[in-house]
Amino acid sequence: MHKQKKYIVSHAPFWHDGSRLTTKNYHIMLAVLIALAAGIVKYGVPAVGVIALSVSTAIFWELIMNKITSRTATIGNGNAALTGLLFAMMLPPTMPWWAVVTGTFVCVIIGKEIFGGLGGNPFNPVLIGMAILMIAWKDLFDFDQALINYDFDYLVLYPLAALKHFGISSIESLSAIDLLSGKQTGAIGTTFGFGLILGGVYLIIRGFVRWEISVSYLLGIFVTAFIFKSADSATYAGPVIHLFSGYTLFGAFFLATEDSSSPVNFIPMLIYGAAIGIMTILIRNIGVYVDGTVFAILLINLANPIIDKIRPKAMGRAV
Amino acid sequence: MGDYIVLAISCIFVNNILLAQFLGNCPFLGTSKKMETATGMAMAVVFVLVLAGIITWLTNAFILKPFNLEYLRTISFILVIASLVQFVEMFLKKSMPALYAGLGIFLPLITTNCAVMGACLINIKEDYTFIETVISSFSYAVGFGLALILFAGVRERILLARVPKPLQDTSIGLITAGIIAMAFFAFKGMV
Amino acid sequence: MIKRSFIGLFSPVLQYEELDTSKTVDSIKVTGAVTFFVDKKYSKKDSLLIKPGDKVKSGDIFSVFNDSEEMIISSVTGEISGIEAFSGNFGKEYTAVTVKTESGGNNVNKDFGKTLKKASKSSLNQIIKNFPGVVSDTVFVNPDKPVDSIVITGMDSDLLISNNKYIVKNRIKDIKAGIVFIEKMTGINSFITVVPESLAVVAQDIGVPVRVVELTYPLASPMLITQNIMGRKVTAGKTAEDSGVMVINAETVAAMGAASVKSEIPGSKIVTVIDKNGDTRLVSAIIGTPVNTVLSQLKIDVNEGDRVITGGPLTGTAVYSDSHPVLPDTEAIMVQDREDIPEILDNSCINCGECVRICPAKVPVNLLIRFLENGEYDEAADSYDLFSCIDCGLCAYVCQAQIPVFQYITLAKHEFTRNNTVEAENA
Amino acid sequence: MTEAILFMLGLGAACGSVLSIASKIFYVYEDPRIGEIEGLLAGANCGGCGFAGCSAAADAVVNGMAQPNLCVAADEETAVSVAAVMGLNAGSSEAVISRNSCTGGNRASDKFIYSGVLSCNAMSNFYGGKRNCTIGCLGLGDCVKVCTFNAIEIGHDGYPVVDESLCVGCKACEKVCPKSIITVKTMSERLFDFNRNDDPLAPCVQTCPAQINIPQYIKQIRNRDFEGAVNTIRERNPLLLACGRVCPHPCEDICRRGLEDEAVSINQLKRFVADYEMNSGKHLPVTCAPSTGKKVAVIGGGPAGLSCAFFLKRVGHDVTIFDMTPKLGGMIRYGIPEYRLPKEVLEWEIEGILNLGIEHHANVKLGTDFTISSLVASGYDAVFLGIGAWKDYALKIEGEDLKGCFTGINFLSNFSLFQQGDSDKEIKIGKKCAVIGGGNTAIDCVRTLIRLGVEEVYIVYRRTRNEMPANMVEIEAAEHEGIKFVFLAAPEKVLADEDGHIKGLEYLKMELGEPDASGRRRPVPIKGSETVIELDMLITAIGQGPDVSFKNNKSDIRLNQLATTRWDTIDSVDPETLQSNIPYIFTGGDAATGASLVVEAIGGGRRAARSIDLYLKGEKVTPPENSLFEKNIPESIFESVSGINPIERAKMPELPVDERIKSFVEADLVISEESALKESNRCLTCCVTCYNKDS
Amino acid sequence: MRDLISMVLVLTVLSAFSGGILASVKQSTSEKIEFQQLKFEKAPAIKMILTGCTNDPMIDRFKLKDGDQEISFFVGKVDGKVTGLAFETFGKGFEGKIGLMVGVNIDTMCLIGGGVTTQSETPGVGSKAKTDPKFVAQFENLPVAKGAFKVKPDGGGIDALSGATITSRGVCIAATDAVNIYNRLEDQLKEKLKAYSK
Amino acid sequence: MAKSITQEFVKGLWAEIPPFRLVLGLCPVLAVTKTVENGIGMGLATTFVLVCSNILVSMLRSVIPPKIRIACFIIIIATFVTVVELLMQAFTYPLFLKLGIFIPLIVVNCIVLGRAEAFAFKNSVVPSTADGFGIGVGFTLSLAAIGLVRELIGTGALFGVSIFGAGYQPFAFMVEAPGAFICLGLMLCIMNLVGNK
Repeated sequence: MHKQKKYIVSHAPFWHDGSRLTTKNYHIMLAVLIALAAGIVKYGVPAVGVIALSVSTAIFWELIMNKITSRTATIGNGNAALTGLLFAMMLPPTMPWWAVVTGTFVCVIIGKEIFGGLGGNPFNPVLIGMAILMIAWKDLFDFDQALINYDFDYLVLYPLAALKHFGISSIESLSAIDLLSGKQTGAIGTTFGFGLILGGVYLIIRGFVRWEISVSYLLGIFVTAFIFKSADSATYAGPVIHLFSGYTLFGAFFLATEDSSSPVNFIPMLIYGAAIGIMTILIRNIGVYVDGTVFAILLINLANPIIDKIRPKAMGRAV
Repeated sequence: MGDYIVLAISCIFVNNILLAQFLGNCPFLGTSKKMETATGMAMAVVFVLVLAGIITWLTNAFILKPFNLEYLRTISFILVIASLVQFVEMFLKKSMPALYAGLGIFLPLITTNCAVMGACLINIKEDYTFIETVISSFSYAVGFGLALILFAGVRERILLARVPKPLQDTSIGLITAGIIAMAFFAFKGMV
Repeated sequence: MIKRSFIGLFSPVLQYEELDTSKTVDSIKVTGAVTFFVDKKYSKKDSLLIKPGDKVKSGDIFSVFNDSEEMIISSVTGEISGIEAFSGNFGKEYTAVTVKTESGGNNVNKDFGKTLKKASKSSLNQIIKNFPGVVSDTVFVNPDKPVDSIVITGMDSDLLISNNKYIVKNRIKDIKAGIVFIEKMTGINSFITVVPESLAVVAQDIGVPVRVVELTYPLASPMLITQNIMGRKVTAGKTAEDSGVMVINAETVAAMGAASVKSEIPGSKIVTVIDKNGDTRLVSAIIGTPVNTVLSQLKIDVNEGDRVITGGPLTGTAVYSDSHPVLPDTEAIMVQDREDIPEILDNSCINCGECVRICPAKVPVNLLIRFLENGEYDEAADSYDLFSCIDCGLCAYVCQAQIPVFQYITLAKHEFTRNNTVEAENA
Repeated sequence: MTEAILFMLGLGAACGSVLSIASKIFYVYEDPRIGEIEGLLAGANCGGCGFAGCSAAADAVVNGMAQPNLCVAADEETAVSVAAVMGLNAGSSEAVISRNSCTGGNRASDKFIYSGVLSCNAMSNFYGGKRNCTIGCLGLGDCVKVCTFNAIEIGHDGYPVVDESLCVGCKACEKVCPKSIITVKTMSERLFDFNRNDDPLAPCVQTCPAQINIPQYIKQIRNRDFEGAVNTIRERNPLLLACGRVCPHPCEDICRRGLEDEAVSINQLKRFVADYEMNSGKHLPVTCAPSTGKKVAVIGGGPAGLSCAFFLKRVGHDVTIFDMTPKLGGMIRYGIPEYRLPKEVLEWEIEGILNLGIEHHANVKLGTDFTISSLVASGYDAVFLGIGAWKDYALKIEGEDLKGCFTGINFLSNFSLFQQGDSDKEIKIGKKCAVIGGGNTAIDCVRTLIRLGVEEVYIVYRRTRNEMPANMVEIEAAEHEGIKFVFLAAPEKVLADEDGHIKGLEYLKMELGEPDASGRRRPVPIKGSETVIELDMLITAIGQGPDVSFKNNKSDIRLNQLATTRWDTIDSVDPETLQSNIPYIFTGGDAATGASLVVEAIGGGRRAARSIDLYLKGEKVTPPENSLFEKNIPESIFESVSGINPIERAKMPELPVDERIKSFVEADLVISEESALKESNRCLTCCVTCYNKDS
Repeated sequence: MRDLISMVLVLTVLSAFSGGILASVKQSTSEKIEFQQLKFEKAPAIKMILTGCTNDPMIDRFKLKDGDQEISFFVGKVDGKVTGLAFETFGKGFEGKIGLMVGVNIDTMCLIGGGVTTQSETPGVGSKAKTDPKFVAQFENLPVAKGAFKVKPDGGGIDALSGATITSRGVCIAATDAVNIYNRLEDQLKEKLKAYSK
Repeated sequence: MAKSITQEFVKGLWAEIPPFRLVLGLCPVLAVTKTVENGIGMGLATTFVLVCSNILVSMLRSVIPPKIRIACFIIIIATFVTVVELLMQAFTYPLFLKLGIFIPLIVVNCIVLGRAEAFAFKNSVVPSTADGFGIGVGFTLSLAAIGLVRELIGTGALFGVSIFGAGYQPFAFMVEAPGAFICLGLMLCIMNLVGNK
């Protein structure tokens, strides 16, 4: 047998545009930095603690699961870290350590790994963690309660909870600018609206998240809230409050756009976003939960495979 | 009218028979592997549940109640439902083979489906009127079908995902169903 | 390699190469042996019409097998030195016939043009297969395929290649003669030429209607030309010929013209050579020349772990041996440095949708790939538009998860066809 | 109370009558099997199987869309009954098991570096796969992915391993394997599976006349799965104890390790596991297919007959062995001396075979005690003639029938009969004996003689030691035991003393001449070199052929047409089918080939069994397709092998010479478990062109 | 035809047989069942409401019709004098019906608290309505005459259980209902109670 | 294939333990296992019905025409279910209240019907009793196991007695509906891991 040089052989194509999962995940992390920094400034050391714990345990759980299923370690692609980071941003800074650890466990293992890892998950892993924690330890998510020891120079109020429990009169004083600049109570990373919008727009421009989903989501919120407001302005808050409080902006840019649980075709993306928006307002206005974002996205995640069946006819297809 | 709509929404979403009341789980897991099967099953349940709701309500109102035989509810309902389903199956098979192929084959599965039996018992327990019974039966069935179809959509994808071996099939199906049940929490308190 | 731009809001767009008129075409000299592939599996039991030691002349047309119509046009003069089996890409079995060239042998079959004109329809098919530029499984005249229009394409099949553009620019006369030849042979008289914008004026001289195709990849694929230019529907899983349109490379037409008029032997092929830096040059190579001869004459080094590709970057075929010959359908020879070879990963699809947005055939690639990974080819073909795919390779090009999507698709098409043929045979 | 009873009465009656009337009115024909299967299923309509209810499940089973064992609520019995309804009768319900036939070569060199879809099919589409090995496993596990029963896993060495308890024989793996190395076969198919020239076969397997999967059992020994190894051998060779002792192991001659080092001691390993089974005291269970009701007569209880009977019985035919000697075993009992193959070992082995349910008639001779006609008359559907080669060729020199002159087989068998107490005819032994011939029979004779206390024993052979056809080990053993070799001697005549008793042998000395066409230097007599050795006993063992004296029995009209060759062997139509010119008579072993190896006879027995099986099934008796018969795949025969670190071959323990020449106690001993394990590690696990290098 | 008849026959006999069995079981257990129902559903709540009673309200009970509904009333006496009256009403909770046992002090015409009887609310959240005495204690001493009770978010005076507005609302509805019933039936009740006063 | 009575009994405890091995009868498994107590109660009620109906079906198996056997099984099972219902009302009323609608729904529990059809209809009384008893006990055990996990994690207590102490924040998700599904799913996974050795 004569010796020959061995070449790398594969089927076409031989070019790749260089896009990587890893790049995407790290850029999303980059995009939340401003909002995250605002949260850390606002809440101080406890927030840093929660974030660090969340990110590290998320990576840890993924590594454990990789070992158990004897697959190559996937923590390098940054997805576990991203999951941990997004999860931490949705928590109040006072979250006890055991709740954070349980939460990341649920996110990474139940939410993602048991479905075969990234790409197999039919639901947004972060939201599964959030939802299960919210059901299990409701009290921990009472932001007003949680932040009682903080001293801020503005009205310490979680707008959506106030709306739910004390009626619209209690939040009339809040302006859009106040809300966007973070003068509201809320989770670590979700109160600084400017930061979130900036990050979201960056991601959209870079193509890491789809504008269709974010825009239709925000539109859905706006329109539904507007309809409610016009129907009964004494009971229901206007679109501005809904858009800029709670997890709305965070959800629009970082949660609803999670690849695996969202549609890929144009029209389905619009439907998907709008449906989440509508559902969010429905829960906030007539449901039991203070902030409907988590459950609304989960619910529409569920409908994603059905919605995504609306797709253009492929070339040459007979029917 | 408004009450009826509220009742319907309540039965479809809030008190979804599968995910909130835990009725009809065996076929839920069994028939949700393919979208086609799920759709067929959903249709069949709608059909049977409305019929069964009506007939059990009639049995209860005109025979069991007047004669104080309420303790025979279980046995009479199951007999009536089983006979009804079997009758419908035979009827469809003979007269409408096309419909039978799409829907009739699921009928035997429904005989022992606790969703049907359970919904009928709930109707009686909640003291619904005849019209309410029809609406609630229909809505329960729609709720069942909705959950089943949504689940099938998700499950079709899960079947193709790289689920770890011990979790495959039923195990992951149950966990997904749990998450779906959780997603249905979104409707809590809406009525 | 073209990297993704900073703004990722819209899908990337790839452009075909324009013809660089400043460059000249060098000829590659044949030194040792050349190899021809015959489209038939070789087994030792077959009775052969030729044997090692037989002499052939350049321009000789000869059959190899007793019981098969496969024919070879020898592009060189020399002595047959070997006949052996070769298993190619996609399990395709060939018979490789090696001819040792004779130095200084200027012995050429002068009657090639006559033979060609006299050839019967069935043997013409076989002969035409050896003309440069023909996609190997395209059959020239096939009663099963109701071809009524012929498109002469001055476009090239892949990025970086400009062979046909060069031909349109330089060999108008031959193309015209070729059209006459085709018309005579087939009776089809509906011709059009498709060319890029820059050649539209030149192409007018051919004398048939000229249509301009944009340079956006993959608009020049036969399927899309049939659909966009000819306005005919191409059914999924069928070829352009099934819709009555045959797309022929300008180079082939020119070779036919030259052969029929000047009795010129269609033994050489314009090849775009793409080196490791992505620089291209056009060369003219004798069909059958080993790739390493071409590369060494152009002083391109290939090392262990590099990749040698016959064809373009998105649709070519990687070869494992650099003694692989230049075939009639080898449009380009591309060498990729091992550092530049994109990594392929065993990720699962993350549903980002890039492939769906870039797919010119609107195939739901995100769903399709899930079925393909699980080997459910029937489902993929029935419900997820496997056969709508026009083989452009863009899905794999943009895949963030670095899944070899297009490899899966080609594999699936091949396996599906194979399984169904087996089933049909067993039924 | 009354209301309740009345109500239930009414309800029951109403439901019952409505349904029964409806079942008449709305009756629709359906495949009766559907109803039958539905009746067998649990009827819980639970949907657990994924079908809509039990009737849908039954429908699916009938239409072949589901397996009989689909019901999750029922037990195994149900699955069995469902299978029965589906017409999967006992015969074909034989377990089908998937097997990977490529056992080795994970270091096959690569043609290229593959980068692409990780699937065997994708890779094999690429110029036939990246490995140079043309047939072997690609190891990307398409079979694992396709198996819905989780029965296949990629083992430690990178090759698929089948968990037989989980395999249901769906053949999905077989279909998906691009290299056709995963095969799903029933036991019968496996038993009659002959080497094909497109199989991944190590050189040893290609050479072994019995086609034993040698690398497989060596691998099993390596994994200490000794019982598995026994089963692997027994799939091809029922006489593993005997073969482990007497086989001249042609496999070792071609062993790739022998090219650079010493060949793996294959036969010692075989003997080791065979002894392992025997020493355990229990026959490993051997499965047989359910009876087919066909009867086959096997004439001759030697290795060929036993092998043929064994395989026929295992695939379900009823077999009766007819043998002319008191005990079964044929030449290996009466031709091979005790010290090479102790009779108790043989006894144990034959017992294992007969335990399968094979009948046996002893002391009956074809042509005298029974005829083919009588067999046909008593309902036998086919006959196997494994009569061996019991007739010694004559030397054709003057005086060879003197007193004190014997022929080889005659001597050995008569002695054997006497030794085993089956005959009281003692052979008178002389003091100075010579044996003419250079084959194994000759060696057996001399080694027997020396054990009987003969003072001087000579071997007289026409050519030199190098040309002796006997096994080299045997020759060496004989040398050790003090046998005197007279080479290049052509016997001229036997000298007699006055009372007609032998007194010497006169022979002519020879020298080697020019090489002839075959390359051997022919011996040429030296004129006038007559020499005499003094003797009182002479044995001629120059070869033997079948004894076809039964043809003389003119009453057996059926046998009269049986064609024989000029060497008296039975002329088979095809050496691979072994069918004679009379369609229902098959042959094998020495009767077909002339005197040859035991293992050859065993392989012949199996070949004949396959043909008989085909014949009994009414199929055409043709050789196996693509058969690799007595040939080697050229590309698998190497001239050199790289990457080998010499490791010493396991030494066979033997009795000291002075001990062994005194008795008939077995001279060769079995190797220890430790050295068997060590030796098994020397195997290179060759596939067609690839092999495992030493790490 | 014969198998048809036998099929019908078997089915009929079997069901009649089962009817008989069930009827007899029912007969022998019916009294026990009724007592159990009272004991476990109503008794704890009644005991809590009519504290200090000297009689057994489970025995001193009567039924009255309110429209279609029949309501059981339990009478509490201290030393032979009727002091309180307890009865059950229902409201819609988070998950199905909530039963509320309401007591009325005959003398002061005020509520003497209430007790949740049946509920299927979320454990630890809505279920606090039953387990947290502070919640129902809010109704104590509210005059019967005063119309509807409402939770604070609805503009009423009852503090909702944290996180269980719906449940709280349901309890309020039940209490409101009780007051309405009492007011509607006041005359009949007084009539009845006279019989117990002796 | 003849198995001893013990074998018939034991197979229900592991080899064929319902909901885990035979994934059947899920509704009660999910719905009533908020606490161990409920689980055991439901299990016992089902066991009673299983044993009784198995006995009766195997006794009547020669009388019942195969064509209407399902209807007959249903009647027999329904009768025993009603008996259980009445008895529970009379003697264990609080448990009856907790189990609610799931008591009458035993009648449509696939396990009961499945055993009647798959076993009792083909076997004599004694093995059928053993089978019913074994499967019933297995069912009870698994209900109790799920109840145990859910109650312990979901409330931090067992039978109302705090186990983890006051510091434990109950993971209330487990006693919610979705918790039931996920808990059973994970337990099935563990069973698969253990069982496939």
